Amino acid sequence: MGDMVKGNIAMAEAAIRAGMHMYAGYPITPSSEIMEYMSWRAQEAGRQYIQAESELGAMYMVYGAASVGSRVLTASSGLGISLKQEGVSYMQAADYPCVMISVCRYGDGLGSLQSGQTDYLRETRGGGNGDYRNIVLSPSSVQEAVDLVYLAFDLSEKYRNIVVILTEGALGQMMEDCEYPDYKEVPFYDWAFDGKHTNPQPSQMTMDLYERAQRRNALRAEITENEQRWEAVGVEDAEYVFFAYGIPGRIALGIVDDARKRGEKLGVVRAISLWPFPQKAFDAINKDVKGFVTIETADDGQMVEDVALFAKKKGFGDVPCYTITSPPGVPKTVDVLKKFEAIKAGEVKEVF
Amino acid sequence: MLKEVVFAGFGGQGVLTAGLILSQVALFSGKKATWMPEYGAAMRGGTANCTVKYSDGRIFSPGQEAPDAIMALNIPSFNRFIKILKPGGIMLIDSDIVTCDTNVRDDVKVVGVPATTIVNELNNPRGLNIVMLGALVKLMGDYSEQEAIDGMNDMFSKKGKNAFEAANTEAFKRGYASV
Amino acid sequence: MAVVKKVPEKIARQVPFCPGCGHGIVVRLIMECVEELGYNDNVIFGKPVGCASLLDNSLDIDIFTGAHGRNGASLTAIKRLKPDTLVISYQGDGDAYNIGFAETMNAAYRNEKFTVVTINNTNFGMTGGQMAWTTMPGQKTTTSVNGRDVELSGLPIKMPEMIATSFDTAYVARGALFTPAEINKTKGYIKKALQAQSDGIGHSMVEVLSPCPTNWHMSPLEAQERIIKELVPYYPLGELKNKGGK
Amino acid sequence: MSKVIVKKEQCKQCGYCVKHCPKQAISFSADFNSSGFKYAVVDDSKCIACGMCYTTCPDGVFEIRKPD
Repeated sequence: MGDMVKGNIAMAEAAIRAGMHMYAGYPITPSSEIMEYMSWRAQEAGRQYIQAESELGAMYMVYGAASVGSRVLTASSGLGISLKQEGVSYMQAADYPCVMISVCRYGDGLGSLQSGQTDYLRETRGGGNGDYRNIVLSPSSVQEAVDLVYLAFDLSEKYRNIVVILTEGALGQMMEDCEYPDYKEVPFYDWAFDGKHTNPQPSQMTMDLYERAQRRNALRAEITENEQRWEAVGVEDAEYVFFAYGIPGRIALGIVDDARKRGEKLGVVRAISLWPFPQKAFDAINKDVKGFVTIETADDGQMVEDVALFAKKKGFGDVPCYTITSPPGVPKTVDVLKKFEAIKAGEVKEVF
Repeated sequence: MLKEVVFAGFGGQGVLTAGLILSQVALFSGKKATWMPEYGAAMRGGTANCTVKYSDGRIFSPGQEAPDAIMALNIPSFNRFIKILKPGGIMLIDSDIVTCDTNVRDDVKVVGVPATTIVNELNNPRGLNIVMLGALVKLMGDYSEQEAIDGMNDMFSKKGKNAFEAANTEAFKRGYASV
Repeated sequence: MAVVKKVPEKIARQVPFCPGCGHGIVVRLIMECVEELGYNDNVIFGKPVGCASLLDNSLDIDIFTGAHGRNGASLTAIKRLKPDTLVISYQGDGDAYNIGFAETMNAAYRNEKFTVVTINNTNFGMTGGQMAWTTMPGQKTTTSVNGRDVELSGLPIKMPEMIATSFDTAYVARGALFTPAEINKTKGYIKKALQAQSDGIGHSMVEVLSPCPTNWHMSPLEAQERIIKELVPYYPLGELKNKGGK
Repeated sequence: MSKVIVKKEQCKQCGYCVKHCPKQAISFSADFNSSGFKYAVVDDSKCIACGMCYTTCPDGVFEIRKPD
């Protein structure tokens, strides 16, 4: 039996277990526990920890740390992640790996202190200048958060690509039982700077950018093929299929679980990878499905755009896509159901 | 069977800890549990609260929906949460503190425990939340007294706080016996 | 015939700068010191955004591609993870003092144990000679076409003085490149700065007043004269701080 | 053998060496190198191999040797 652990603490400990060499960050609600925990835990475990002057500084510390081949983590929230984007783009340009935990707070600008899913598009579209994608993984439980953080370092290294753990304030703050994986000892990666000029790294100023683009496209295709992750229930005969991730993903699973006990044919795809979007999940969906419905803790719905895009790609182009959005915090099942009833009654216009 | 309990009171009364103990007792008894605090701007309004769910099976929503029971340690908490208590649910209050008119819904059960008086008798003012938890566990009927005490002591022991084991056990028992 | 002076082997190909640019001299001085201190195979260079970002093809050492101004942060991490490696941040004044003010100052504030060498040529060189915080009063640049008005944009910045007097760092100096003697003194400062790092004493910084004939619209020799007449009186040369060796 | 080796292709004609040579031993060539610069030429008869040209040169043009 595991013990009750806060999501933020669990993710920090998972990073230690995964062999993280360095953490750099700047505190911000609702992600601060990650940094507070690291401030003593990293030292105890013999790792580096730096409280940076800003989110920007923290990300450039991560950039430097990755250049010498270390496993490196940063975490922030909302506008803090926005500040990091310049460095994220630099790291992608250099093909450097890192793991970045984004504990989403609701809203733009300063946002609120409350939980939300309003940063979906930023994380899944790259976030900074240039043509790149971060691998984005989103847990629904504390245990899954631990497992995904642990996995993220390996994926990041394998593809030399940033992995974002996109979670919500609510998951960072909630407690649930979880078991930690074993400690891994990972040496510094051997492709990195060692001071001996063993691995000359091409300068962006002089490299063949077209060649690089082709290489990156091939990598993107490989990630898209290999790294789609999701949990699906009841989609084979569903009249409506929910798409959701994070806490709303759990809520959608609960709604479907309940509905199917009553004999109502609902299905759910709980996305775990947000980029690559789990488009393969469509392959199992009932061809006569009447509608797709995203459940999102956001103003306007963001994931619904991906659902519509991939529905079209997968031959569901005529199926209407709806979104059920909810205010900051954790959506109440009863409110989601009320909105879903309105969708079924034809009172709500589809988004796409 | 999924159960939902809200713990609410002033910051410092130990309501978040009481919720955590209950969730840890659930794990100790082989169930699943979630603990969700209300945090951010709302928590600066005077009340702290958390929602605990436990179940034999998978817990879907960890959020506040319709609690089966509420522990309210101040009047603002009582007034706020009595509205969302499930019909037939239990509102457990410290009757020394929640002195307002509690007869506001006839479809729920309001139980008062003079917890402040009890902890003064025990000379253990910080044990208020545990006295209340003892009463709550008995009213919920999902865990035996000993099971809950063992789960609680296990949690504090893992945190290296065994020093308070005897006092905690005593407070829990007094609460358990009070209802 | 014995070779007595030869460009360090790590400068494997010619530097790509304008005629008379000080970058070539300073890079050579740094690499001479690296060689003399025995760090040829244990050195990481952080390049900036600016003219010096063109250095990659010339030096056969590990060169970290710094983002505009952020070397203070990135090299903090590199040095902490590789404490035995000589870590050198090579930056222009625009990079280190304007856009990188926060990162440069914060690295010094934390007394990060790497060395910063800044090239102060009183303008943004690579982008075509715009006004920098180091631009002298009255100096014409492409963003101060009537001459820098200090009423509007403040007085030229003295970052080494700020660092030397504000923070508990190991070594701060300012050199210049207008005569062989001054060039040799500048090399001495750089060597002491690197030695301070090697000894683990703390953060070290050397600013070098360097000619930018192209953007100053002068001949290289006129540019050297300008440093003597106009810059040195405002930017005094010499050691600003030396905590000494172990 | 001359005391100073001049890599004429690297010279950018900045003139620092000409100015700072204590023996006025350096002048510019009449012709151009492939980059279009008149390059430094050392008069071996005046040169004392002091290395001032090496010190002031931004482009690594000079290598100084001394008789064994």
